[in-house]
Amino acid sequence: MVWPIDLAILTLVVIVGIGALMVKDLLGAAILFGAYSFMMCLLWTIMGAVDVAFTEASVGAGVSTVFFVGAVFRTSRRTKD
Amino acid sequence: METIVSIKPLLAVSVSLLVTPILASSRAPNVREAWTFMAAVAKVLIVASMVPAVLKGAEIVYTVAEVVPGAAIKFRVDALGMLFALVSSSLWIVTSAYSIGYMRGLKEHSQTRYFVFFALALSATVGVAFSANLLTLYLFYEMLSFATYPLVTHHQDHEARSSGRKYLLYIVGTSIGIVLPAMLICYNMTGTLEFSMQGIFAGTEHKATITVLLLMLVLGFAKVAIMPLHSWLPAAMVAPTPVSALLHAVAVVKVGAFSVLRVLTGVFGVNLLTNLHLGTVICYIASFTVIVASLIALSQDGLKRRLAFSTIGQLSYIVLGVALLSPKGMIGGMTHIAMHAFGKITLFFCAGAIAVATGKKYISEMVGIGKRMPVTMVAFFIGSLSVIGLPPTGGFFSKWYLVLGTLQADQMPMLIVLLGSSLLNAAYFLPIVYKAFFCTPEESMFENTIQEAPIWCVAPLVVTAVISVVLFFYPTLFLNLAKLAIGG
Amino acid sequence: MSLQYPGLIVVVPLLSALVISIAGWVNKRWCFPIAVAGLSVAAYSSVGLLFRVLDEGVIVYKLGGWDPPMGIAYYVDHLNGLVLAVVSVVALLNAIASKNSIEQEFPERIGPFYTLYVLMVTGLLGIVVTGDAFNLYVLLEIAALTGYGLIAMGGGRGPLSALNYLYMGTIGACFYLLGIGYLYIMTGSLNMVDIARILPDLYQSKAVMAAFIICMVGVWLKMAFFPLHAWLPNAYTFAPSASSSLIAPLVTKVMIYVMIRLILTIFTPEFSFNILAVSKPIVWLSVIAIFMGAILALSERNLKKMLTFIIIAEVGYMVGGAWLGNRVGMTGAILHIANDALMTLCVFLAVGNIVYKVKGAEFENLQGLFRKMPFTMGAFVIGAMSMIGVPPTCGFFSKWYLISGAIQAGQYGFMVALLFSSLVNVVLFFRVFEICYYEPFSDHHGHGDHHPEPIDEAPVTMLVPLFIVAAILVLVGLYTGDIVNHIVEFAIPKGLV
Amino acid sequence: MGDIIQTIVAKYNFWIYITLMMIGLYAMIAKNNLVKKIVGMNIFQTAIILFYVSIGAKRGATIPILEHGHGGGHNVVHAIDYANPLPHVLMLTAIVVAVATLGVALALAIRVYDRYSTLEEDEILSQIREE
Amino acid sequence: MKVIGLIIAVLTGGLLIYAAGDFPAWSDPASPASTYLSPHFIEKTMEETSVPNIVTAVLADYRGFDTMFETTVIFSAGVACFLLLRAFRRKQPEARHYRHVLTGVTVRIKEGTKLPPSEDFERIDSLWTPHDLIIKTVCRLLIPFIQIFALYVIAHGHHSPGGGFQGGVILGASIIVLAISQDLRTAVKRMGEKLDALLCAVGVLIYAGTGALCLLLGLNFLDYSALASVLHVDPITARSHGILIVEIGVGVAVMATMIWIYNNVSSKGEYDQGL
Repeated sequence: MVWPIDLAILTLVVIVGIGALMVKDLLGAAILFGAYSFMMCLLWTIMGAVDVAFTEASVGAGVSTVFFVGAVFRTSRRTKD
Repeated sequence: METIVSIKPLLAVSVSLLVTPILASSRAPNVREAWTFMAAVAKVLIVASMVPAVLKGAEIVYTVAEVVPGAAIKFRVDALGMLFALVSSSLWIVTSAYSIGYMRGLKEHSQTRYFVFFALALSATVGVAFSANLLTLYLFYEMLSFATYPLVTHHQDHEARSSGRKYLLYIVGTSIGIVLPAMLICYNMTGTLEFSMQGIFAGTEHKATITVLLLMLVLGFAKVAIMPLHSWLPAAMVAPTPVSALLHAVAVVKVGAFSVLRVLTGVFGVNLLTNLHLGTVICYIASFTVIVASLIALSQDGLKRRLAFSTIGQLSYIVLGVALLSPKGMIGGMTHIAMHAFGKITLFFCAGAIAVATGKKYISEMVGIGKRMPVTMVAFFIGSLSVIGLPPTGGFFSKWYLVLGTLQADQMPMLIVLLGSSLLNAAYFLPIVYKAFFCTPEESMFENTIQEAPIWCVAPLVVTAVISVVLFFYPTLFLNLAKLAIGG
Repeated sequence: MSLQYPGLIVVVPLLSALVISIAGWVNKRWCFPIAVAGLSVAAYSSVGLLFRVLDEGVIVYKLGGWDPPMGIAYYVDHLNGLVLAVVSVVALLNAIASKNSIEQEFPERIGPFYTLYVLMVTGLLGIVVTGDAFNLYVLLEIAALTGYGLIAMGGGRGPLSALNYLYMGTIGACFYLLGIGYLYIMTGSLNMVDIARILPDLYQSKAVMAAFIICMVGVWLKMAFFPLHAWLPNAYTFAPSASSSLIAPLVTKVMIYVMIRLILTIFTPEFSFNILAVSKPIVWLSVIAIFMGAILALSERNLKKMLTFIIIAEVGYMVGGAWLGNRVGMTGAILHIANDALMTLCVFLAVGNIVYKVKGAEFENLQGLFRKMPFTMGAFVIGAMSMIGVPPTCGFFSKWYLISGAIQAGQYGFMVALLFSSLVNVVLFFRVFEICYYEPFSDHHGHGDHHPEPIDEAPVTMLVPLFIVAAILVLVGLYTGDIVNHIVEFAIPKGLV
Repeated sequence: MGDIIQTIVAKYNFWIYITLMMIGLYAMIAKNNLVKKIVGMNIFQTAIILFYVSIGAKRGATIPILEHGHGGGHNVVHAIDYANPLPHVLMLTAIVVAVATLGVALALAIRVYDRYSTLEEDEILSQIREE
Repeated sequence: MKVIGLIIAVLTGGLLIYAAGDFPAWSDPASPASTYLSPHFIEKTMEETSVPNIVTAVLADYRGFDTMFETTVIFSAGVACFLLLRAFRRKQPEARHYRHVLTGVTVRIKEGTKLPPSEDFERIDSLWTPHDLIIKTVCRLLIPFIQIFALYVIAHGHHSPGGGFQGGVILGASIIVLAISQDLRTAVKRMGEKLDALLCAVGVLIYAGTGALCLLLGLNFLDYSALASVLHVDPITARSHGILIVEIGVGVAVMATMIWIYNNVSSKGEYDQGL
């Protein structure tokens, strides 16, 4: 049975998500967001949604993060919240 | 009563509408004015061509579009509408002649715009006259309001702007704010808005609701300038005199009066009003206006302002007459539309002529002017007689019938009001004429050389004056139409 | 071919958008003709479709040949037949009218601009024509994304307002998606008709109620219904005139259509109005919306921004009319979708011409416009009359139905709000007219027509569509009776009385 | 007590997705930094995707790819053995829409930064007020 | 603002939690979602489309219309980014820098003056940092494999997880990796802007065109069985092939768009050396 892992990851997802919003550095936020997406991807694999997980791994954890990083490099890392 | 389906009403309305693009595009003044005349004549001819049928008691109907179930955009030519249409369309010819003289005389700017919107206003007026239901009437009423705005504010100075605002505030404010909801409530109560002799409320018995609706509709048509919704009229006198003449002696204000007539006779119906004793309410409102307006008129020195207040009073005659709900009274009220129109437009023309010739606007400056402009002042005299209601002018008949109406409805207070106000009318008109002619040379303000306004100005006022006199001898046309209008 | 109209309506614009984006790299001058061609095919087939619907009733088009609910299907009935025609015609006219202003404002971006423009029209048409709840979401996003791009073209504060619009729009779309998810988890279906078939057993379920509320909130966000309107004015004001005259008439109206579709088709009127007893508060909300829109509009000194606030008030009209819960009110709402789209297009095109000539819609730029651009102002006046609600322009008649509905439903507050906003519109527009009408004051005597200020009008390609729209306003007004009897009557289910 | 735990566990995914959605929504409204808002937006969207995927999950079911599919439709397939594919399909679409929105949002953010050289909303607003 | 946000979030959450009470328990095989439509997909897919990966089948065939617009969304996002960011009137820097690759000598060249035509010089920005050799090499080794894998994902989408989207993204990612590990100019040399833009459109065009082709062949839009007559196979296989075709289209479009967006975002549309 994989449900416990499932629950654990779910909780972890929430934590990472909050972290991505709390961290005072946009670059860090971007990286944490990547982690968040990857957690999600794991979660969906567990639930049997392999295609979605695959897409999320490539799009969410991959390209989105790169976009974030690129945008942050082009603007500024500074954030007040 | 037979009904003829014919496109004539639509033509009568749209002939001046169709000519507007030509007017707008024509750069040469002569072309423009020629077209204006053609349109005016065509309009009169079309209207006149329908007179015999109407006198035979027929009705000419034409439906443009069935926009809302039970309320189409529809024309119906009946006696009352014909009466009004005849007056307004025939006076358009005279006025356009006069405007040419006036506008050229004063070298007014942007005359093209002036003539275009004048034509529009005329279409709207005839449209109101021929409309078969409240929706159509509202349509043309609004059209008139917006078409006259550029005319009222023609001078485009600060005064024009402020009075233009006042004009819109009163006219459009009331029509959208009061008439529209009233109309919709009527529609939702009865499911129709068609005018008919017995009214649309046949059967319904909500006295309170009907009273409220009646007041909303009578006061809502603020163009009739019943107090307290009157003060736009004097303000609107900043307009060029021909505008004041046609619009504020004939078209606009008479449209208001006409709409109220329609509401009283067509929407509510004489029987209903008699049963619910609502006529008296209107009578008292109207008579109040009559007296107060005449009193204010006494105190005015500006000639046009005095005329304006006299107009306010005279309009309430019309309402009063119909609200008496007695046949004779109603005939009086309806004929007064015509009679007062001819009388009052003469007076305005005279005022304009004086302005053009001497530039004088205030009565106190007009002592002895009769020696300078005898023709004009004689016309003025006739016009004032007609407005006061003395023979030998058409005004006499309408007053006469009004008085008979009060007796028929045995409303003594109203009789007193009528007679009193007639005295007041005399009191604020005759002194002008007297001072104009009979004054000692030293107090005269003009040298005795006769110098009239240009012919374009004088001819029309002579014509209208003559018509007012003629109407004393041949009033039958209007009287018959009025008799037909009250169905007997 | 007429059997394929539903397909063509969406596919042809899509293909033409792709072709445009390719052509943009080869030769800019090809973009405009292709766009016009694609849009006119769409307009032609949607009008043809409307007539077919009038003859045959509901038309079902199975994409991929799969029977619904397995595959995605188009359901074209009288309601979206009407909206389709309006949307495609408006888009076409605006495309023709805005040619010059596009070339003036951003000459080197014509290719991508037209791509987005046509894509947006594709999205809107798809939203209207589709019968699949999720498909609607995807198209919603297309319309939204392209819209952000088009608005942000405006430069200045354009990007910022577009970004705010993006946040709000995304929340709205996601709420809609969430609501659909709730419906899906309860019914297991995504096809609107199918959901409607399954739902009646579940009307008591909390999840269905929540689904309805969430969808509504999402749609309201997208249509800028009063408390959620904050994004609209800036977005529409700072957009380039070519975009704003496409977005302002269509987006909010299409969202209104979606709302009505939700009320009437997915959830039956019986659920929306009887089981869920929220009509009264929503109507009151729309009353507030109308008042706020009118009052905020009064405080504006920029013509374009003033109009955006009027749009907010108009949204209030339609939401309120739809939620009056009676047939007349719904008729008014549906009628007003078409009328408002047309009259908004009219005024925005006029504003576009003004901006094209005098570079700005601030009130002080407008002095003496009646002399300078008489034709544009003439059309603008007609549009304004329609917005005020003066017969025989179409604006009056939809208002007529709305007010009648309010009276029948006993919602006099709504009636008062409508009249109030009409009066405020009079004030607003005549304030503009005054400014355009009174030149810098001069003594009026002594100079006749000798030396009038030179007429400096917008090019004819911008004027002709404007005139067409103005004429349509009056014609639609005169044919209101037929439109109601032959189209709107059938668009509303018999259940609603 | 026990049944409460039961319901909590039985719908754990739903609770979590609601939590995530609240977080995302809060961030979109309350955060001051434009990019942070965008992060919130993505969390919001993924939360909804999570919700859909949870709809699709089915106890004791495997991934929705038929075994020895090369054999064609000969061997009979039981729906109970496979997870519900429909939500997966929808969510593929949703993910792509999310990334598309992300791209446009970032582009807009960069444009905003070009103009105001800050990403903090309050600073931008104060600059606008000064104009 | 924070308070409002909190209130709204809590309200929404409250509503959702309240509603979630009615949900069928999580992963319950008897829930309507699992019992109404999905059985048909699971059981019929094989004989109706002969694609074992149900998700692919539903994605590209049953709900192929969604997917087409999904691709269109990506496409419009790419166009929007381009429209927003691309600097059209690019101010030419008064001086340009070149680096002699072999010696590492950097030359600064004034406006107008020419550089001797030679392969050894590469254009660099004023603030240029030398690439890390290890990263550069590793990526250069890695990229081909990434791309092969991407192609496999696209092609094998019928039988295994994956398909156009995933493959396309990975394909795009390989180029993006190149751009990161070296610099944007190198990547753009490999895959020019115009090519990007065209490929985006072409990818979607493949998809929509296939649909339109079906429409021209007399069946409804996107009804791949119409392709049977063209491909000379039975309608079922035609569907399977049709799915493959559109997946390729999706792959192309997604790849190109990802690169396009990255180029514009990472260089503010300047197309200089990027990150």
